Amino acid sequence: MTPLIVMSLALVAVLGTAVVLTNEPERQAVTLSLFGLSLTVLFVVLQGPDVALSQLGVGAAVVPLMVMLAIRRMRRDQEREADGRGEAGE
Amino acid sequence: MTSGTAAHLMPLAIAVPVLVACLMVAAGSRLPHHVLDLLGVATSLTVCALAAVVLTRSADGRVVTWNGDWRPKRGVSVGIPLVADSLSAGTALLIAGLMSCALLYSWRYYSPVRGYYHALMLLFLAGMEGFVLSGDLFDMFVFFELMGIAAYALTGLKIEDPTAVQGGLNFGIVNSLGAYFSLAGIGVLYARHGQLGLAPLGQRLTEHRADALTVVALVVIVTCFLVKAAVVPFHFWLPDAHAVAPAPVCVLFSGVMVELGLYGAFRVFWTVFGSAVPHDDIRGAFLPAGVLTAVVGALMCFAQSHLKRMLAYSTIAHVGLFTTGLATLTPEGTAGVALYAAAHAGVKSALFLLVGVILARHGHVDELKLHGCGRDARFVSWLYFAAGAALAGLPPFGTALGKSVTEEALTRAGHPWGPAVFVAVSALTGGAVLRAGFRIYLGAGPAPDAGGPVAIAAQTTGIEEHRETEQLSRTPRTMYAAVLLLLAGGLAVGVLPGAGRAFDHAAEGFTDPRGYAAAVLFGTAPAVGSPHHESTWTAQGVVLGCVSTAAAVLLAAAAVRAPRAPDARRARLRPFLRSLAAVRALHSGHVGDYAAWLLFGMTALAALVGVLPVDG
Amino acid sequence: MSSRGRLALFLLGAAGVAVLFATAFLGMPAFGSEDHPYRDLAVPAAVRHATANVVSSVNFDQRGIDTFGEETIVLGSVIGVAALLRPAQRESEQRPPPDRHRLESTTLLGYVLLPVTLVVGLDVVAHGHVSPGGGFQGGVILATGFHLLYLAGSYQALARLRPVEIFDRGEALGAGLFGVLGAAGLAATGAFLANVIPTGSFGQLFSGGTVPVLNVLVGLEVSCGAVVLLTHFFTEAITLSVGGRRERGGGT
Amino acid sequence: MNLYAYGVAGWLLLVGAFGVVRSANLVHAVVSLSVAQSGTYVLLLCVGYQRAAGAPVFGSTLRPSTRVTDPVVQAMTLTDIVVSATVTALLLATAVQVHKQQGTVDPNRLSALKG
Amino acid sequence: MNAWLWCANVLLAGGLGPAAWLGMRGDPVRRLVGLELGGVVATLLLLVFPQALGQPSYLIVPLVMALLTFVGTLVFTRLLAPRPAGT
Repeated sequence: MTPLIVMSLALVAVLGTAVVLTNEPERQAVTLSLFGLSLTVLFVVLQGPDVALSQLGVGAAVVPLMVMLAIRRMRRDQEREADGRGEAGE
Repeated sequence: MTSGTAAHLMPLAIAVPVLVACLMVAAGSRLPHHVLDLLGVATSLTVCALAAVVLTRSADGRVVTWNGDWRPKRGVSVGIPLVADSLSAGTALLIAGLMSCALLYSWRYYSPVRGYYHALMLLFLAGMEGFVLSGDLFDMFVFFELMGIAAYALTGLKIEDPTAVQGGLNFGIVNSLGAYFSLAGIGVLYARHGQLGLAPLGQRLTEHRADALTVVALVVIVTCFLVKAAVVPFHFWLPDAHAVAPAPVCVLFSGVMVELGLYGAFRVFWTVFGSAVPHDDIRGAFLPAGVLTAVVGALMCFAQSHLKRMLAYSTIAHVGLFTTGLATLTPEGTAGVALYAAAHAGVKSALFLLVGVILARHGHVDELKLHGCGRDARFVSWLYFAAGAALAGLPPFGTALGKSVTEEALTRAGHPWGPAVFVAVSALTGGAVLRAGFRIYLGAGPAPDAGGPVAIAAQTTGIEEHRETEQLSRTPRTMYAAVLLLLAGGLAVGVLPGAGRAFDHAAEGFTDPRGYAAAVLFGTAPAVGSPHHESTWTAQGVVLGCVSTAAAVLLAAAAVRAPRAPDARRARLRPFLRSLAAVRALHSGHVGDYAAWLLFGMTALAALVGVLPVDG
Repeated sequence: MSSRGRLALFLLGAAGVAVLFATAFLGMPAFGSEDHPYRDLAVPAAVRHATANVVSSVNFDQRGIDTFGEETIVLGSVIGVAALLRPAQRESEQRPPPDRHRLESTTLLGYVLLPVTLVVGLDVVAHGHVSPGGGFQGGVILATGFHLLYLAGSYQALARLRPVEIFDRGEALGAGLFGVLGAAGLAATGAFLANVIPTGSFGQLFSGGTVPVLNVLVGLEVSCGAVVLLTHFFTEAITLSVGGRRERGGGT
Repeated sequence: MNLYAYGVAGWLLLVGAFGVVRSANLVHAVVSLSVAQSGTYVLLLCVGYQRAAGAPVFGSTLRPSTRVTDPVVQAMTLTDIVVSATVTALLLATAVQVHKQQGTVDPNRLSALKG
Repeated sequence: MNAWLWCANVLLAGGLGPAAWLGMRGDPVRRLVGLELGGVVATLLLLVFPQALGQPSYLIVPLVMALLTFVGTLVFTRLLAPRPAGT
C-alpha cells in the first residue's frame, strides 16, 4: 500500500507546483484538470471514495469549465478593444 | 420561559434568515421592491427578538443546545453545540440590530437588482449569527466562510464601479488564504487531540503540556480571525473592501464583522488554549500587535481624503485599541473592550450611513472636493459632528465609557502607556472625521482650487466613487431614522445605568473556560462568578475623554486652517511625512503584496508568541 | 512594493511558516496510526442510526449543521455570482452566434452519454447513505451531464432546455427544505436537525432516517445551483454583447 | 513518513500562496488559491488515514466491526471541497468584472485602490 | 502485496507519471493529450485498486471518472480553439 501513497502524494505535489508555475491561464486550466485527477487518485488510495467523488465532480469538469468561460469572456473584451482602438478616444 | 426554550431559539436565529433568503431567491423578480425591504427588516427584527430572549436567559448561566440531539454522554459527543453566554448572545443581538438598521437605511435602495442584495444580506446575517453562537472549531470555519462568501459578493455588488469589484477580489483572496491556513491548523490540532468542539479541545489541552505543536496550532488557527479583524499586517484588504462596499454593507463590516474576528480569536484562545499556553506569551504578542495596528490605522486615517477609506482606517485604529484591551487577558479589559466595541458599532455605523447620504446627494465622497457642499444641511451636520465627537471619545457616549474602562484595565495590568495610546489614537481618528466635517458642513478652510492640487496621484480619492442610489432630491426619512437609532444606541451604552455591570458580567463569563466546558459538556450551569470590578464612569475617564475630544477638535482645526504649512515647518515635518508616505505606499492595492504580508504576519506572530518572554 | 521586494517578503514569511509547519508535523501522531478518538465515537453513532456510509452520517446527522452551513454557502455563491455577473447597463443580450460544425461522432457520443451521466448522478444521490457518494457528488454529476448538451451539441440546445428561473427555484427549494427539515427536528425533539425519521435497518435504501432525505435535497440544490452558476458564466462568455470598457467616472 | 505526507500538504499550501504572490493574472491567482486549498484536503485526509483500514462505508464486504479510516476528516474535506468550488466561482466572477471595468486582470496594472 | 496491487503500482508509476509530464509542458493542446492519457490511466488504476482491496463499492469512482473526464475533455476541445468558436 505504501508505495501507492508515496507515489500519488508525489504526483499531487508535482502537479500542484506545475499548476502554480504555469502562467498562462488556458494552459493552467488543463494542468489544473490533471491535478484534480491526481487528487482523486490520492483520495481513493487514502480510502476516501466519498471525497474522491466530490473532488472528481468539482475538479474534472465544473471548475475548468468556469475558468475557461471566464478566460473566454476576457479574451472577447480584449479583442473588441483591439478592434475598436482607433475610434475609442478619451 | 425556561432556558430550554431559549436554547431552541438559537438555531432559529441561523435558520430563519436562510429560509427567508431562499424565499426571495425562489420568488425571483416577482417580489416588488418594498416587499423585499419589508421582509428583510422583519426578518432581522425577528432575529433581534430571538437574540434578545437568549440574552436574557444567558444572564443566569450559559444556554447550550446540541444540534441533532447528540447530547454528550460522560463529557463526549459527536455533535455540534450552539452556546450562548452573555457576550455571544449580546454580540448576536448587536449583529441583528445593526442588520436591521442597515436594511432600514437601504429601504428603496438598489431598485434594479432583484432580490440579490436582500438575500445576500440575510445570508450574511445567518453566517455571523452561526459564527458567534457555534461551539465547534470546524463549524466556526464553515460559518466564517459563509460570512465571507456573502461579504465578498456584497463588496463587489456595485459592478459599475471599477474599484468595487477589485476591492471585493482583494478581500476574497486574502481572507480565503487566511482561512485555508487556519483550516490546516485545525487539522493539526485534530490530529493530536481528535476533537473539534471548543470545550472538549480545551479539556484535552488541560491534560497536555503545551508544546510547539500547540503554539503553532494557536497561531495558525488565529490567523484567519486576525485577517478578518484587520490586525496589522493582516489589514490591507480592509480599506479596499470598506471603501468600495455600499454604505449599509460597511455598517456591518465595520460595526461588527471586523470585531467578530477578534471575538473568534479570543473565544478560541480562552476556551481551547487558555489553560495550555502561558498568558504572558499571548500578551507579549497581542499587546504590540494591537498598539501597532492602532497607530498605523490612526495615521493612515488622518491622511485620507476619501471619506469611506478614512472611516475604514479609523476602524483599523479602533480594532488595534480593542486588541490591546483584550490582550490584557483580564475580565476588566474584556469588559471595557466589549463596551467600547458596542458603542463604536453604533457610532461608526452612523458615520458610514451619513457618508452614504453624502454620496447619494453629491455623487462622490472626496473630502476636498465636497468643500462647503453641506452648508445647507443643518440637521445632518449636527448628527455628523455628534458622531465625530463620539468617535473621539466624548462623554457620555459609550465610546468614552469603554475607552476609560479599558484604559484603567491597562494601567492596572501594568501598562501605564495605555491611556496615552488610547487618547492619541482617538484624537487622530476623531480629528480626521471632524476635519472632514468642518470642510464639508462649515466650509472651513480654503476652497480646494485655492489649496493646490486636489489629490496626489498615487492614492485613491473619493472622486470616482459611484452613486449607490438614484440621485435623491430629498433624503428619505428612513435613512435618518437608521442614523438616529444607531447614534442613540452608541449613547445608550454609556448612559444607561447598569450597562457597565452587564458588560462586566459578560466579560466574566467569557474569560472563564472552566465554566464554559462544564456548561457545554456536563450541562451543569455554574453561576458566572460575580465580577471583581465594576465598570463605570470615573473622573479620570471623563477627563481623558474630554482631553481626546478637545485634541481631536484642535487637530481638525489645525489641519483645515493650514493645509499648506510654511516651508520651515514642513522641513521639520519632513522625516515624519516621508515615513508616512512609505507606509502609505505599502497599501498598494496589489493582492500579491497582501498575500506576502499574510505569511510574514504569521511568522512574526509565531515569533512573538514563542520567542519573546514578556513579564506582564 | 516592487516585485522583488514582494518576493523577498514572501520568502521570509514562507520560510517561517515552513518551519512552523515542520515543527507541528513532527509533533503529530505518526502517519497511519490508530489514534482517532472522534472516529471511535462517530462509527458507533452511525451504526446506531443505521447509516452504512459513516461519512454521510457525520455530514448529515452528527454534524448536520456544518452541512447546513455548507449548503447555505452554495446558495450564497450562486446568488453572489448572479449579482456580480448581472448584465451591466451598457450590455445587452444578443443571440449567440451559430455554432461551427461539430464532429458527428462527438455529438453522437455526447448524446449517448447524456442519459448515462444523468442516471449515474441520480444513483449517486439516491445511494449516498449506503455507498460512496451523496447529494453533493451526485448533484455535481447531474449538472455536468446537463452541460453535455452544450459541449456535444450546441448552445441553443442547452439554452432551450434551461429556464433559469426554474433552476433558481429548485435550488432555493432544496436549501429551504433542508432548513425546514431541521426546524421540524427542532419542533419534534427540541434539537435542530434531529434525526426524526425512523432509521430503518442497516444498509437498506430506506435507512438512516433523515440522511437520505437530506441527500436528495442537497442533490436538488447542488445540481440546480451548479446549472445556474454555469449559466451565468455561459451568458457572460457567449451571449452578452460587450458594452465596452467603462471609462473612469464616465457613464451612469 | 510524517514529514513527507504532511509536508506535501504544507507544500501545496505554500506553493498556492506563492502563486497568489507572484501572479500576473487574477485568474491565475484564483486558481493558485484553489491549489493552496487542496493542501488542506491532503492534510485532512492524511490525518484521518489509518494503515490497513477500509473506507468508512459499511456494506456487504465491510462489517461495522472492521477498522476504518476517520470519517470525520472526510466529512470535513467534503465541506472544504464545496467551499473551494464556490469561492473559486465567486472570485472568477469578480475577476471577470474587474476585467470589464479596468480592461486588465494584471494586479500590477490595476490602479484603482492605493494608499 | 497481490497482483492487482502490483498492477496498480505499475499503472501509477508508468502511466500517470508520463501523463503528468505531458500535462504540464507545452501548449494547451499538448497538455490536453496528457490530460486524456491521465484520464484513461487513472480510470484503469481505479478499476484495479478495488480489486486489490476486495472493495467493489469503490467501483463507482472509476465509472464517474470515465464519464466526467470525457466531459472535461470536451470542455477543452470546445473552448480551447485558437480563436474561440463563434466570435
